[in-house]
Amino acid sequence: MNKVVAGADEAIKDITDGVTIMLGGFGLCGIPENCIAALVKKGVGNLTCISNNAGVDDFGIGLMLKQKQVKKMISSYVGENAEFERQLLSGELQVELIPQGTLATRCLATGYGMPAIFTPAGVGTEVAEGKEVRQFNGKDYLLELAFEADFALVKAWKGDTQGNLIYKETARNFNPLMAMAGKVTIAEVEILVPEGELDPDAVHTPGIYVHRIFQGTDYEKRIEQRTVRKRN
Amino acid sequence: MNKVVAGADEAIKDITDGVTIMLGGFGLCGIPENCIAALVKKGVGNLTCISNNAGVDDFGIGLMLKQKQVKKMISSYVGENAEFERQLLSGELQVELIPQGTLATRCLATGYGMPAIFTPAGVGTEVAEGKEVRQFNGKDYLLELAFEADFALVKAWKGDTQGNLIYKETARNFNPLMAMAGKVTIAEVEILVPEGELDPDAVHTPGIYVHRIFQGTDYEKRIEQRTVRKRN
Amino acid sequence: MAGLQSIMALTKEQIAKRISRELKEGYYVNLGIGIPTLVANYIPEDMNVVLQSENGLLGMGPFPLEGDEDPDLINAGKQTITTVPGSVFFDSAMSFGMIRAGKVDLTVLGAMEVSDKGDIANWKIPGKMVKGMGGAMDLVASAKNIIVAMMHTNPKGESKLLPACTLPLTGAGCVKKIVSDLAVLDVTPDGFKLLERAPGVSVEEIKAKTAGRLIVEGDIPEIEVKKEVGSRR
Amino acid sequence: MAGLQSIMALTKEQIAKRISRELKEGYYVNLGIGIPTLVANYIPEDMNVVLQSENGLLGMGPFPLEGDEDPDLINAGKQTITTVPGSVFFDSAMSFGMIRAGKVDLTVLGAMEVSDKGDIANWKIPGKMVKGMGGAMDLVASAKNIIVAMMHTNPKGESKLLPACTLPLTGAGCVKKIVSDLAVLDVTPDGFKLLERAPGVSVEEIKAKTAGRLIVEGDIPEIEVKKEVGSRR
Repeated sequence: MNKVVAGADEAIKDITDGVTIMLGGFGLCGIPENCIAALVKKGVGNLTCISNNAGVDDFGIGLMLKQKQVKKMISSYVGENAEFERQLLSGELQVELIPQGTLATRCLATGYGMPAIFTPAGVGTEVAEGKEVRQFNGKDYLLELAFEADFALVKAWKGDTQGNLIYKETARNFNPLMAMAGKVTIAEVEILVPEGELDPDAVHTPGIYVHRIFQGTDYEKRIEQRTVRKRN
Repeated sequence: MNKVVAGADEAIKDITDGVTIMLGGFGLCGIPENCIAALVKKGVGNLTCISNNAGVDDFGIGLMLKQKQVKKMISSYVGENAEFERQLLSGELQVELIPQGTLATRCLATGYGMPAIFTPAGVGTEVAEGKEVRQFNGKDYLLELAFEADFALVKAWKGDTQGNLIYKETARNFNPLMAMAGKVTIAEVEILVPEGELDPDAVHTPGIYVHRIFQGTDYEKRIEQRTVRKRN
Repeated sequence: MAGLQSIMALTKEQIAKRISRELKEGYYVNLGIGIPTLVANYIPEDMNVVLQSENGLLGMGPFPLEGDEDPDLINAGKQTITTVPGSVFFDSAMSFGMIRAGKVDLTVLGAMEVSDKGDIANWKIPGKMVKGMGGAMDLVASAKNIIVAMMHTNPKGESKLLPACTLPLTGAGCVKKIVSDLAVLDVTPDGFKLLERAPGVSVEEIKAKTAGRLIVEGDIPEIEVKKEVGSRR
Repeated sequence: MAGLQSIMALTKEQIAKRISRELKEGYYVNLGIGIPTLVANYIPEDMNVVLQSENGLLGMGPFPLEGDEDPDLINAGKQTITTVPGSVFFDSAMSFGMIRAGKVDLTVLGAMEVSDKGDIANWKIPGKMVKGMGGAMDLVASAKNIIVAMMHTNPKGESKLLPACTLPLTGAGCVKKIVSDLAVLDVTPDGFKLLERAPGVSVEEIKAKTAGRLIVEGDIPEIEVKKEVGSRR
């Protein structure tokens, strides 16, 4: 079961105009840098992107926005990015904002074969508009549907040739959820190992969810908010 | 944050007659042996037990059945146990059988604060009787409610003083799901370590879900179906 | 009926071997208890197939060597097993999650009855002690591709391929293919479609032993049983 | 209104310090961006409190020492952080799962407006660029205990404690307590109940600056600010 492809260009070769893509990461942490670079190079457009954030002006999904490859963003928090704001205000870009936990759980629902979930997030707010509200044990919940995504692009720390993945620290975030939710899931990893080298108890994403895997290169792993304590 | 208690007797001291208990494990694999022994010793009765299986005559939940401590079993597969069958046929014991995936997912729902889930398991069968059927994308699903359980008793391989847990191999099974689903969750572990000794990326159950933890003793870890290949 | 009793029916091993020919490179497969388990013995050596065990394992290996049994490592039949390189463990919610999400390519399981609409009954006999459905209802409700391995008739010689199941259902309209001791059949909107017959078993015998709607079109080839498929177990 | 302007209002640090007195041994706490983040600086040294960061961490430690920043280790505000002994990472579904399941004992967050029914608005100003709700809607809809840290009035001097929010809601009927620069108030079925006032701030000033229903019963003690609470950060 060898799912290894040569690199990002090969991994994304069937991503075409107009498809829906999930991209893992929170802020710039744990984003699929290599896949994004390949999409920018390929110039594929009219994309719907499901991602918690939309990058910054010169990194992450911001690079795709700069090239106007994105038709619609489905996110929980955006706009750390001037070009994003410009396109949004000019009407070039559509944005659908959904609560972060709803975003995560709708990915989980897809990966777990559940067509919809109930969440209290957004009850009594504009997020609830047009949605079914249902009460359980005296509390109101919104019915939220599982996502459909043609491709999921995720970034892991380690992976094996079968597509088993292990994430590092908070770079895990949405990655394992989106890995489960793509019709085709593409994983880029910092360290690719032969099958049998990962601890079977420590794998976060079983390879059954992953269709292609490659060892990424030149990770920048940019820090968005560098906060430190002074050394004495 | 020290959740360590001295042992099983102390851990279960507030489990009283008539409560609902979840017990982790699949077959005899990964069952909370020490907690079961303490419940048998304490003699608490009239219990509702949620557990995938009901043990064998002289081990696991079978020990509690022998003492007639169980009023009702909620399980997916039972009866590997003559005393169980006798009590069931005599009407002493109630049994509710539910599909294994439904059992697992209803635990997940509780732990994830989702009041209900949709699953196709059981559609068109007697399991669907009295349940809401709902169609999504042309496929029928049953609405199944999250569990409510007063206590969850789980067994992990390693745990730390904060209640973070790591399971071993297929002894994981229902344990992390039930750990999330108990109003009070009690974990017994083979190896108890100080906080900071578990790999934060490798923990399966975050301690926030666990209320008490103790190092178990004298694990028998009985094998239900010993199947082997001959050595040459 | 006795006059039609075939002595050439497939053995359980031959049923399993025939089912193994439905495997494809890269498949993730869930094998039920009984004949389905035997399919693992006939996976071609050069084919990559990963076995799922619904208690929480991808990459099930053969039984352990004597003395190597590990009580923490069992399959859904509660048998001691081993792992293979690339194996991974997970909890039961993720296990049934991947099943419901259609990530398992093929599910093979046994049945007491199958209807010509693809309904399956394999968990409960009224009046007998009911042990439970385990994961069977989840599997049949979710799998994209379900093959049933079964005897064509019960010990009394009565057909188990029926117009409608008499036993409580495990799932409705889900079986895609049946490999019995007598035949290979697809379940189609018009009923069971006979594809292959066991060597020496006549179409007439299959007709006589199939109570549900049966479609027979053209020549029905014999199931190939002689060729030894390479085993890796 | 200027005549009532207090010069004794609490600083942001003092608001955070006052909120830290709501912490209890063994609490799991989620701190929002802004003033709430400062609460971490005032956790008593001998108290075990675990900080949750909703991007996927329990056990958030202080900012790293210069040069120790780890790009894979950030909090929900995207700041570089550290872990503490016992920290554990998880994915965002589990993170919001434990939030929805009520496992987080206390959530502290900022607000633009709070109504006397406990409604909160803190994510959107019509006509301005909307950045999104992030995890705020999940947190306010699920937390058992929500304390809002906020200024009592906006820069124009208008009350932010209202009979009804004018801005789009983040959540309805969820806020339990408010610690502002002027006062500590519970949200009750009958409106804001004044519990404490900032040193030197009169009940009259608080009344004047609270547009929603305000309950004042008996003597209102001053918020204790002088005592230095031990910090572990």
